[in-house]
Amino acid sequence: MEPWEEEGPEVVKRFMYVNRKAPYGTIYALECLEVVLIAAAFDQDVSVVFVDDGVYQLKKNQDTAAIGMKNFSNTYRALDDYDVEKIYVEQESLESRGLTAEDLIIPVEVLAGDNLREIMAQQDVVISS
Amino acid sequence: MEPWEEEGPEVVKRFMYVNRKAPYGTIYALECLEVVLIAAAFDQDVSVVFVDDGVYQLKKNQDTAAIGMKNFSNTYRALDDYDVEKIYVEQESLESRGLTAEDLIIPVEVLAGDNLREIMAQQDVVISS
Amino acid sequence: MKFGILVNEGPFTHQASDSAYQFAAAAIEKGHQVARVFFYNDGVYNSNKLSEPQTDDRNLVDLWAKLGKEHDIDLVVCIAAALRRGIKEEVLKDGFRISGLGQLVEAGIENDRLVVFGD
Amino acid sequence: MKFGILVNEGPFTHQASDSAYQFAAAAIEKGHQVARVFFYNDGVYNSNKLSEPQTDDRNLVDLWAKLGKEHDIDLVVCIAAALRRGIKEEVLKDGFRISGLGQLVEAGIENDRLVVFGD
Amino acid sequence: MSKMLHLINKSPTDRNSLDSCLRLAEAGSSVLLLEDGVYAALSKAASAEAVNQRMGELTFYVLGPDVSARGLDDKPLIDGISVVDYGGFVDLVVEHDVAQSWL
Amino acid sequence: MSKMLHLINKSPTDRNSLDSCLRLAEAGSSVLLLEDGVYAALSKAASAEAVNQRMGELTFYVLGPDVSARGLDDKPLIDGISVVDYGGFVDLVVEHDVAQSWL
Repeated sequence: MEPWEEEGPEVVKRFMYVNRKAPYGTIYALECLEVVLIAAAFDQDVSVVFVDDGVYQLKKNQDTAAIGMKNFSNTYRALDDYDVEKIYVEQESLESRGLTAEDLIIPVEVLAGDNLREIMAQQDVVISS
Repeated sequence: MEPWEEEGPEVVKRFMYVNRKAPYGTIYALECLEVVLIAAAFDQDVSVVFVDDGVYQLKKNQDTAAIGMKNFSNTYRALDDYDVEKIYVEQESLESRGLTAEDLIIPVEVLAGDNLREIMAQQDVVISS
Repeated sequence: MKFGILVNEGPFTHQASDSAYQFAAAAIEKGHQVARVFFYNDGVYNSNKLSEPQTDDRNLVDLWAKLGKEHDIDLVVCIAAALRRGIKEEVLKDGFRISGLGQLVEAGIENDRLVVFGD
Repeated sequence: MKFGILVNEGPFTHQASDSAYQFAAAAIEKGHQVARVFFYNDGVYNSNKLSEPQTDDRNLVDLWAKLGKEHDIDLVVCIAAALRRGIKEEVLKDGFRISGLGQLVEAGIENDRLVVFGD
Repeated sequence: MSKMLHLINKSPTDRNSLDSCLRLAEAGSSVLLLEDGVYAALSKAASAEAVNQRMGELTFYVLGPDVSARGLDDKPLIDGISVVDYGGFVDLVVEHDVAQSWL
Repeated sequence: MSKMLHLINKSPTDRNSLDSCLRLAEAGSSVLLLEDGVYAALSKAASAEAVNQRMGELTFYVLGPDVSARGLDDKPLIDGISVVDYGGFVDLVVEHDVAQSWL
């Protein structure tokens, strides 16, 4: 038996990355995005969720010049190039913040909490930051 | 003129240390206590306030053996030895957490928010952690 | 069962690293395997060998290193998070290694469970 | 006017150090004096000279050291907080000094204002 | 469907993580309160009503070592919450398919 | 009595610091929203009502650089909140006797 045969069939797991924090106030948004871009290189099922203040990460027109921090919001546009296509935003989180899908820097799937709940319950690995 | 005369009369400022965070989940409670013990050595007017989850810092009967962290709650008893006598706890914060003054490890002055508000407004330096 | 653990906060400031350590020790005690602990965000500070807590306090850097050595746990410090925070080979505690974020994804793929500890 | 500043968080993880830096720079720009910046809690990490952010990102360790040097700011790292977090002379950026908590109290006494930046 | 173990480590009076978890946790999953999350296990907590509302659908646990550390052994917990130690925490992770931390 | 400048750097939907400040800030003092605190300046924020209730007694400011960083320049702010830059932040600290950060 060859070594690779020992490994059996390739496992594909469902990975969900959950963002609940606003950008810039803390680094979690940026460092989660860095994980997702790496994760995209593995042949796994990747989804990214934005809920609560996490929805602020995707707000258009971020301009960080005056705070001296790096503006990483354009990097969300790279998710598509990396074939990360399951990007979910909770509708209630958007609405209660006075935002709509038009406010966001990338196209996303806006889901009611009840639907998001179902998708969350289908994951194999959930990474939050 | 001698050097010390240049300094004018000793300034006494009112310093208030504000604790709004629970113990152990984060280090802020412990590190604030370390500041207060040092501050007591300076001839200033020192007060310590516990509000919101900060009131949990003073809960009696803390036993950290099973979490492997240092139990620093007995150190609050040293405040009296250091002549830190203005220790204020907000009544509303206690009540909404189902606590009373009897639950606390040291005697404190329990104040209604309105009274605490006045005392806060009389400080020269407020240090929060 | 095989566990992966993600630690997102440094020692002392948040309880995350303490909880992760207690969890890992308990899992081993129960006969499970902790295959990898991945240190991300401020979690990279858990590998700083210069850390010197008060003598009556726990030393998480030592505790992780010892647990890792005794139970063959792969203690991985994220290179991207570590570089910006100034954690480099010269301060890295023996028993930890610095590597890429791919090691976190692998920990999720190869283990039965990944448990995240953070703020 | 003379300012003291307290920084309770490390670089990157929270915006506290960035805000404190921008505040200090603006105060100096307006002709005020920033007499001392005291680094406490995770704030001690702001003095780690090994910090190496990505090239297109700001380097707060360098920024603080430069501002301190140019405007004679006393950059004080708390020894108690630093020891447990592994910040010692061997990794201390030029321009910072390690000292006791009394320096924080003094900063409150001797300056017209003390402004706190944290989490 | 995966059986989820939700981990809450923040005080309900300081952060919104318990609220979000209670809103988004699927019926049949479990919630473990640990670290500062244990304050949500107190029957006098303002958040107790929200916990009770989902008590039938979700199974609640609280980490005993964190309860003791905070001096809460003499305070009544919400009826129906089970106390576990770190070994019990490990068992819960084993018995559920996925652990999700509400950070 | 000292004239206080209260600093709020946390999102009102994540933490309780704005609530506590609004409860304990003496009439006549000022509040500066900065960092993630700027989300509380949005007129659509759920916390806007609490801010408006004290609008007559307290003076509210928001840090413009933090508003722009978060892409909020196109969103309406609560009426009566003044936008300042870091220089304006410094001026506020000078004009008030004490700065209190609600951490």
